[in-house]
Amino acid sequence: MTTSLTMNLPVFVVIAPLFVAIMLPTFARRMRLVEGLVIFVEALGLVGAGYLAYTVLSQRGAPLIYQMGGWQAPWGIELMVGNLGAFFLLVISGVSLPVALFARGNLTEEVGGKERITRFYVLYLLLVGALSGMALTNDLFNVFVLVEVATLSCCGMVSTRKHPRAAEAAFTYLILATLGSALVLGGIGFIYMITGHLNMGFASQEINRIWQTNPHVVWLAFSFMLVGFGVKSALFPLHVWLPDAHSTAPSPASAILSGLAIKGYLICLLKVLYNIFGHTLMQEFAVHRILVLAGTIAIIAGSISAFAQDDLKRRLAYSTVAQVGYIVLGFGLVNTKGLTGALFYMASHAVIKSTLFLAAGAIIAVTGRKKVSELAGIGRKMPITMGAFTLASLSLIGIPLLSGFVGKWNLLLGSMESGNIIPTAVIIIGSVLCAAYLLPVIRVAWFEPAPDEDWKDPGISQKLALIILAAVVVILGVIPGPLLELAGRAAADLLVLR
Amino acid sequence: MKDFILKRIAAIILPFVCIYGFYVILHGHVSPGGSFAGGIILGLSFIAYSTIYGTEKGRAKLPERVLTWTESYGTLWYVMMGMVGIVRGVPFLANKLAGVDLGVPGALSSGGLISLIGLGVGIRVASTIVTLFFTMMEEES
Amino acid sequence: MKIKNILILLVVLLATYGILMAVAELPPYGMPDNPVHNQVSERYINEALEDTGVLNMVTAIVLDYRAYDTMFETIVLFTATLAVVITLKSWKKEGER
Amino acid sequence: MKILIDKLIINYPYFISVVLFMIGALTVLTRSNLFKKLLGINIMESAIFLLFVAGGNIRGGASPIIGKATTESVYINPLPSALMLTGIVVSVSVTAFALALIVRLYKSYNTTDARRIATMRDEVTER
Repeated sequence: MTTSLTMNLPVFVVIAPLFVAIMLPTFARRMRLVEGLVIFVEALGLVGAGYLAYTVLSQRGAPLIYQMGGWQAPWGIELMVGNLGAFFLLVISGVSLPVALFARGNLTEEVGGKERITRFYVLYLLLVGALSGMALTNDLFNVFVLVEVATLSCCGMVSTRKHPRAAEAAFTYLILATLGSALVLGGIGFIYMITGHLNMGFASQEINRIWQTNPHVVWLAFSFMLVGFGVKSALFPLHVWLPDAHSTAPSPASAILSGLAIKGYLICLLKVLYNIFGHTLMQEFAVHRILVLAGTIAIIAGSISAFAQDDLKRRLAYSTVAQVGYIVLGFGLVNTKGLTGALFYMASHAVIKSTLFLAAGAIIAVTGRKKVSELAGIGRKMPITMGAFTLASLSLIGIPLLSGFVGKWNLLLGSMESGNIIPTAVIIIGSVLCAAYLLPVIRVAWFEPAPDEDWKDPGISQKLALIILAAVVVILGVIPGPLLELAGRAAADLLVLR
Repeated sequence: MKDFILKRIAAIILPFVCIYGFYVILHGHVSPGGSFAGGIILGLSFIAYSTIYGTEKGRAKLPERVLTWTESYGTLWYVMMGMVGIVRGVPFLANKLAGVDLGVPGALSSGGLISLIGLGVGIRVASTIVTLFFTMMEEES
Repeated sequence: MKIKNILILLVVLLATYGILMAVAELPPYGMPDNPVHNQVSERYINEALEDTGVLNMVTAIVLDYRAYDTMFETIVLFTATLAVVITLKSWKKEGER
Repeated sequence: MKILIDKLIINYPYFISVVLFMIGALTVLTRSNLFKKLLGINIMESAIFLLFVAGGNIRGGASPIIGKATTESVYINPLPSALMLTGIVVSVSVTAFALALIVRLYKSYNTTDARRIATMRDEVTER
């Protein structure tokens, strides 16, 4: 029994959230049960992901391969629990559990009645399941299907708000994301037509063997994949849907969208770039330069746009655009340090941005004020919420001993190693800009006189969620050890010559 | 709609459309077609019924509760069929490896779990199409 | 607005030219020795009957070799239904309340 | 240029699918009517399906059901067809959801034009 459980753990991690999600609509009215089940399955996912990460860390070398239905690699679908998969699974379950905790009993205002809340939770669990699938899958077409599940559930969550702008934002998001997935599907089609394989390992071998006979097709597949996943993960010129979608969604949804969904697409991009084309082909086609350039522009432009926003949630949404720039820049550095930095930055940004969005959501729910300039003195009235917000912002800026610093430091080392001065400078300038748009919020909240109103911290489970997330931010900064080790090994795996 | 001829002809044709949908679902593994095509045909027969006789009558045939249950349990059926493999000690969604009898090729009962999964998916697709239709129609009125 | 549309048209035409260059380079259409007809498809064609016991190879792939994809496909449908319902239906009830 | 055209004539299904894809992309990007945007998306996805299915075809091949092939014909590759079955269902789901959103937007703004909606955005409040 135990061996069967551990043997099939990769599948269980993916289908447990889906299983609960499928079951939930049949007992929509019993709210306690629904919320309990959601948190229970998230906790189970965390345990499973922790166990998988422990297994991967303790047995160096070969990744765990799970063959769906017992069919061998080129014929069937493979799940691969490598360092990358275990790392991302840990991030997913680590962030989605506190967010679910925050959502508990807190959605009536933003989502509506019991049935609507249940449906919201179903979409949430479907998103988590699809993201876990993305972390583990080793098959190209499976990536497309999972991306589609994630896109639909994201759009569904955005459209749950009553305001008509939510529907508008969801429509723009849906159209652009579908455009992106059409491009991704096209890219998969081109790869399939010249290699004849959908499995990433086999396709990679084949494409590295034959790319010289049709270089244009490889180049086209590269650009389709880059633009497709770029739209989905809001890489700078393609980010137009993000600010609306992320600022109008209910706050737990904003947290999960900004924190995890975008990272899922980035992980898919990473897998396609490094596991299929490989870094030699990337350098041959100068894709790494494009990535560095796109990341640089995204950091500068995203930060400046964030600075111009007065709406708190919109400011955070634009900040996500800038942070995606850091991660993509790390992908383009093509060395171990840079990739480690990008991966760790991904994890820390997932935690930080969820904290920021949840805190912003709590503040808006209590005070009803959305503008940064109206938040005077909120820190004294809501110390825990604002404390978590402050810690997370400091971490995003890159203060030492907080999680953001570790990622940025590795990115800096990587960019110095690559010998290019521009990314190094941009990472530092980005930190300054980040301070410029986040520190005013903190200053207004703590150092200006508080208005005479009865504002309090939110309920117990919301406080707990914020405290957990803030604690994770600090812990990752002080002892990054195991997670950094996992990220480093994942980066080394990605750079292995094929 | 109040058209007499339309109603009479629909009453004659629709049962056959419904049965044809089931036929396509069940013969997906021996002939062209399959659970998705069959499921759409099956769903369309109900949609045609509700357009011709009115949404209320269609709703009376398929209440919301039934649709929710078929949707949830139709998808769950798939996962359960996958679990057969795990129970038998082989990977998820295994069919031949799980020791299921594959039957005589070409017979209706061949293919082991494939025909069972196909049936579940077909009914699930039909209920999805009908739910989408009802949701949009009720918003309209 | 007009200028923007013309710009988009130009970009799209340029992209079309690039894509056509690549498409011309693809293996010739309909030839039996193209890379897609490799050991993967050979196994599906020759051994599907023995492996799965069904005559329709497409069904064999959809529901057996790549059944995991199809599971997510049904889940996509499930997601879409839920998203439609959460967008349209209960929202009306909320509005009336 | 001549070689390009010759190769495109050999690969005519791919050529058609690229043209369709670009028509779809142009529709999505330039039209402001929400329905037309949705139609553009559908055209794009159909173009990709065509590309896939054409990629698996063999001239004179038989459809991949055992018993269909004669002695001189071979079976075509069943994998792209199977994949596109999944792709079509995904496209149907996206279309359904987009239609639902259009219905809701029409209820709120009384128009399906994206530009008009953008101008009315600040006037409409929660309903």
